[in-house]
Amino acid sequence: MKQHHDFHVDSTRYLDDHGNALGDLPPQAEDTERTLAAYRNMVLTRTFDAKTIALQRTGKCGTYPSVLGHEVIGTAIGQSLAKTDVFVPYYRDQAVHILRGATLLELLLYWGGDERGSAWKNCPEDLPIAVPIATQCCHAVGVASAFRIRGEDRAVVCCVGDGGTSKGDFLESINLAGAWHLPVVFVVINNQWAISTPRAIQTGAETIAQKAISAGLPGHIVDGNDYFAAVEALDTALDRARAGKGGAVIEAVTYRLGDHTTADDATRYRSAEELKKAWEKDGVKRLQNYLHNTGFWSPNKEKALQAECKQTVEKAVEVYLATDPEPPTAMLDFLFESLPAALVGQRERIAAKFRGGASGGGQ
Amino acid sequence: MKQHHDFHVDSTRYLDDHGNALGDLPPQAEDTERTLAAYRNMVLTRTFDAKTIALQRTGKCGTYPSVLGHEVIGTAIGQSLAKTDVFVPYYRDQAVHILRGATLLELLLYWGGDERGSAWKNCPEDLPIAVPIATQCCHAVGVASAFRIRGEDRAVVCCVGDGGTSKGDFLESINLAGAWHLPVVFVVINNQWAISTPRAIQTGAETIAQKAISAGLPGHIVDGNDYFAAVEALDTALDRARAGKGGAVIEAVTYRLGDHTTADDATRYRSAEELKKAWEKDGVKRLQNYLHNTGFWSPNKEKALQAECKQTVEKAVEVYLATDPEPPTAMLDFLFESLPAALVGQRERIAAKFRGGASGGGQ
Amino acid sequence: MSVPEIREVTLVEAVNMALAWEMGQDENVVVLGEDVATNGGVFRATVGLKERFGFKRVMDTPLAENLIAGTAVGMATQGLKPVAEFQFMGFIYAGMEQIVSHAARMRNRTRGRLHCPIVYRAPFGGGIHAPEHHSESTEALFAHIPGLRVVIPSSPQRAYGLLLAAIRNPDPVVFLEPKRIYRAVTQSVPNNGEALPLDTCFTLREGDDVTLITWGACVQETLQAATRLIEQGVSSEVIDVATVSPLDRETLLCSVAKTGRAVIVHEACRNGGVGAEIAASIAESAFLDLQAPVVRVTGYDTIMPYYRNEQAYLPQVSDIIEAVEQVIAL
Amino acid sequence: MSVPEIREVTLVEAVNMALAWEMGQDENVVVLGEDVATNGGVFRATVGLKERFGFKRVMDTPLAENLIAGTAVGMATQGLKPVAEFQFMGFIYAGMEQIVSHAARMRNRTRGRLHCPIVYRAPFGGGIHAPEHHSESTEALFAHIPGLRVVIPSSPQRAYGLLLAAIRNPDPVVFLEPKRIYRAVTQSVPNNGEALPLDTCFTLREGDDVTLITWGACVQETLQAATRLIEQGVSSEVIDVATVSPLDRETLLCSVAKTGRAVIVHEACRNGGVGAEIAASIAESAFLDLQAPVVRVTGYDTIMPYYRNEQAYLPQVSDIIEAVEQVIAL
Ligand SMILES: Cc1ncc(C[n+]2csc(CCOP(=O)(O)OP(=O)(O)O)c2C)c(N)n1
Ligand SMILES: Cc1ncc(C[n+]2csc(CCOP(=O)(O)OP(=O)(O)O)c2C)c(N)n1
Ligand SMILES: [Mg+2]
Ligand SMILES: [Mg+2]
Repeated sequence: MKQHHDFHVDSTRYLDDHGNALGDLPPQAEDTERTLAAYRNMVLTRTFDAKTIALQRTGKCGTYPSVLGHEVIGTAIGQSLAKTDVFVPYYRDQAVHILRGATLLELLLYWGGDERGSAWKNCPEDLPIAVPIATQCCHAVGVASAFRIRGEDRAVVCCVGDGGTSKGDFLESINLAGAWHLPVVFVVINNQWAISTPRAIQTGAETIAQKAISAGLPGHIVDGNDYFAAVEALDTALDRARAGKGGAVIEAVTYRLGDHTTADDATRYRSAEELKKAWEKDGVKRLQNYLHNTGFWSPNKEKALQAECKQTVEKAVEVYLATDPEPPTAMLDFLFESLPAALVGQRERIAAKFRGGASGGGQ
Repeated sequence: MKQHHDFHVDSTRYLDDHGNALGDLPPQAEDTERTLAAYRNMVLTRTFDAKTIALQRTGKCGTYPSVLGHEVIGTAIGQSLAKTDVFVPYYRDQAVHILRGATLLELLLYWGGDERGSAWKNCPEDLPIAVPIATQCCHAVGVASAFRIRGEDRAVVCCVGDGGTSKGDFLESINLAGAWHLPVVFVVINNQWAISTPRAIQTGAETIAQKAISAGLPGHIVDGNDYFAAVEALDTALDRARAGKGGAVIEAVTYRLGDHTTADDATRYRSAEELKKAWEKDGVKRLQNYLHNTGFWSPNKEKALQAECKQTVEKAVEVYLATDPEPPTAMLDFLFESLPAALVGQRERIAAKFRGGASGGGQ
Repeated sequence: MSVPEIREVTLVEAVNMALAWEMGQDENVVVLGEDVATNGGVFRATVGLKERFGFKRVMDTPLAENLIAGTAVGMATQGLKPVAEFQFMGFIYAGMEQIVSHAARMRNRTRGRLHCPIVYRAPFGGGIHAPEHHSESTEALFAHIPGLRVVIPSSPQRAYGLLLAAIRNPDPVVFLEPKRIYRAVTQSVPNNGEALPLDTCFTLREGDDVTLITWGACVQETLQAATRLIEQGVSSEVIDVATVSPLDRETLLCSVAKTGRAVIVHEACRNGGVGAEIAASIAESAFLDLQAPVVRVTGYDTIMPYYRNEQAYLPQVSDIIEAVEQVIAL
Repeated sequence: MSVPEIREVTLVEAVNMALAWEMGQDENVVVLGEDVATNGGVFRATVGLKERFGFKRVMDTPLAENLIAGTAVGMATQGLKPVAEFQFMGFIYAGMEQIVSHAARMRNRTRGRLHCPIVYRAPFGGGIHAPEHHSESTEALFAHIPGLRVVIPSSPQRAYGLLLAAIRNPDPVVFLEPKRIYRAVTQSVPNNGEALPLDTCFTLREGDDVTLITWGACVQETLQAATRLIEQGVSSEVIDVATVSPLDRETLLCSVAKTGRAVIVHEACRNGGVGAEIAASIAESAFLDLQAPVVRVTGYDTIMPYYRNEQAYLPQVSDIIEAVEQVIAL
């Protein structure tokens, strides 16, 4: 006696590589203002990214992970999230942070090696950047649990890379989201690479979205360079989540157009042709084309936007470069709510040393 | 533009609760000798189990996890595994260990608090009992990797509980099995409970087998109390694995008929009715009925088998009870291949102390 | 539900009492872990909480320690005060990354924007005839991690008062409960919600000749040794460190300044145990006070044997007496 | 492929050389980790190995440290000798359960039937301007675990010889590579397959007045301090502990018996660091030899600051000199 249990995931795409509609667009496409704001955020993010890489190259910033190729999905996430929702990032979510209200200065400070870069005055409930891969997924279900416990109609978006989906944290967390029916949407930014490890080596699964099935969650694939596919999927999943209908996993298929970080050289492990093909699918250009074709954009508008974004970034960089590091004593000031007696002597030593003009040093 | 990706798992059953065939039986059913040997192993396991619980109750054994309800699937695993395959157990696999060649004495020593209980002379490559849940899954893919690296046509079976499928180790390991195309079959013993936590709280997934989909592996469900469904699934999956066709996940649906361990009292969290219903599906009785109905069994044979098993167990218990504990110095003798200089003094202290007649003590 | 003012309770009952008290006072306190709700915990530490505070605040989790540890972090950033149980300390390692890399760092990382008022509870230590991995006492691992507090009660009263303090503390606390003495003794514990301080050792007995420094289940043997030593004319000061990190060196140094001798007793392996830090601190700061080297009485540097031989590993009263005799002889 | 007999190499190149040598000699040696094959490791430690020994023996794994740690255990039980890389020590915690509960215990648990000849490699320590979690030096966590060896090379020669020894050792070794000095200096290393012992400290410089005890990247600053101290008329013996666990107390005690003074230098937090064990051991066993307390020069008990302030955390040459002046003054 045999029985079948069937499952599926679906994938969505609205725009072709040139920004032409492949058929009917979702209702989101009617909100031109939102679409224009999205495009602006993509360009700002890309401008910020290029500048930060340049800063790193000249020794003015630490190791930095380029967001090139993630601007569209990141912008869609930032727009779909309500102010009262919580965002749980990984480390390549610049496009989202900007929309959430983290300042460019804060982002520069963070990657420039200054803890104040995570103090985020304007999005105080968002989780900080998570460096240990996939660990943030557990935080996301924790935040979502808090919403459920308190009966709040808020939701969480958690980002994770394709590489991150191999780590227990992601798999355990989607399972909890399914078991507890939590208002959390996991967005897997499948950019085809985890440093030098291609998607095919990461998992034998045909899609990453199907990992949702293991948790009893719905899984969707969207073209992560297709703004309309992305916002539709996000809006839908977040509305469901806020309405108490549970979580989801969205696989956003895109490509990491830059090196993994400024410490990486991607030419070692991937071909120029592959990269070239990926650029043909660039979602920022695609949306620009779409706006052009639909009459909402022009070369002049583009020029003005580029200039505005450049200026915004330059201003932030100026302040960043003029910001002194924290006093070394800060390393003990945020460890606990108040300094334990056991550490008072250590703080005094640091204070005395740096008053004395030392440039470094332990105890 | 929408696209669908479809997945499924299937479930198999051959015998009804009373041991009657529900339709055609698989070829395995023709091997009566094998079936009779299976039944014998189930009875021996059950006899051993009852005796060990009795020993624990009288202070002659440590905390012990009853195998009641796992005899059928365990026996199927033990039979399907070739001598040259490797078994990677969790802690409720007595039925498998016995077929692999671990002696009853060894099993008693293990649960009686003696490390020699894992020295397994007859199945020297099998992994020892794993207490930390699901951790053994990573070992299983490691063993399977060794087979693949050396090009051997051997396979691995790894057991894990339904509770264990929530832990990253399981999910990460099935993913590796899929990614690396490893010869490893994961058998999830879904006995409906993880101590007091029911299956429904463990995961929102409709089946556990569907977790295989997240790894790109085939997933099967078998009635774990149906010997024929179990051996067929195991034989098939192991043959595939040995032939280099990759791994699988088998969910064996059964029920934990006893308390979680001798330290547990299941009446605190589950109903007498539920337990009663589960007994109606008991696979040992079911196979006995089948053998009866097909003319291969009789009350006399049953009586003889019971007596034989009882004697076998009693003999092992006798030796167990007469076995002195290891000398305390043994606690340092197997830590490293040879005792590091740093530990020589500690070993001397232990030796001197216990020569001096101490009954305990640190350094 | 009326709670008697003073109850005669065991250590594990005191844990339960403190949990119930604080959950009653502060709706942000939630409990999560394996088998903590319906079953009330495998040691019954959380018994009755689900019935009283409901499933929303007392949560049976899927079986995944990493998830438990990390979910608590997420909850904490939302202002909840999660008390997360690891069923045994031997299973805490899967949660290590979340504890070390997140719970302990969230406040520092965000410059105070988010913080983690989490209590990670775990029964710890050996001697209960359980299988492998059920006897861990690796408190030293957590004591070495900045941003964590490590607290170990050794009596019902301290279990009650320290757990209340741990829950109220705005930073993460690893709270290790010596399961060997979960039910060893009872004590009168007023159920009044009074917390104990998290930054001082407890001097259990005053004395002049030697300072005995210990924590956890070993407090029992150490007190017994002190009693027996009196018969030999040796007066011991017995200190329960209790808050193993950050460490109250003051109390320890004051005592050693008086006695001139120290013996440290712990169940964990000697090499790199918390005793090493205490011995190093005393030897450094009380160099001129010391009349004898600081001696450690500990488990051996090996894996705790299964139960047939576990007593051969655990420090005994006679080991402590022997060590004291040794330092007194100098 | 012809290998020059003696090469002038950096520490990380010496690691690569040792891996290549041993893989060439012993087909059971396999390498696994994130980005170790095609990319040759993010620090290039495994560069060229895949090309030379093939994908079957040099494996890019999915991104999961727990899996890497545990897969190595399974491989090891089959007679392979896995060298598993954690990309940074800050990401080793997810693998903690497998390392502590399995790799370190398999031999003991099976009474010698199975064992785990695994090397867990990880770049460790701060000072390279990397983001959070890339500066960990928590060697103390592993040093406290019985059944593990913890080995830390501090020069190209010792990297080569100790890594060969670690791979050949039939038990698990946590092999921590000080990435701050991965490329700081070059040294002539004969590529002759000669291993160094895993159970002795290395005396890098002999001296009479004080013993400077250190390991890892801090060996650099300690040697510099020793050179400067000569100018002040202080002769230092410098010992690279290298095999942090099991610890060669003999060499340390012999040296202190001679000098009467010890300063321990490490980058990790002071509280519960390996320095605590060494200080405690010396203070106990060399009580009568010591003319001054054993002093520790270490990082602070906090999270390593991000890079703008990382130097404010790291022990400097001046800190070591100051500590020596302090103990000499006594
Ligand atoms: C737990 C952990 N292991 C390893 C690393 C080192 N590391 C940083 S990014 C990365 C690859 C991540 O790939 P993916 O998840 O696909 O995200 P992407 O960088 O492609 O956006 C690795 C291995 C880390 N940060 N954390
Ligand atoms: C990592 C870990 N966490 C917790 C435990 C305690 N524990 C022992 S058995 C068990 C439940 C396991 O349930 P399941 O996997 O379904 O196996 P079953 O006991 O039902 O056969 C738990 C939580 C453990 N042994 N290991
Ligand atoms: Mg990626
Ligand atoms: Mg179960």
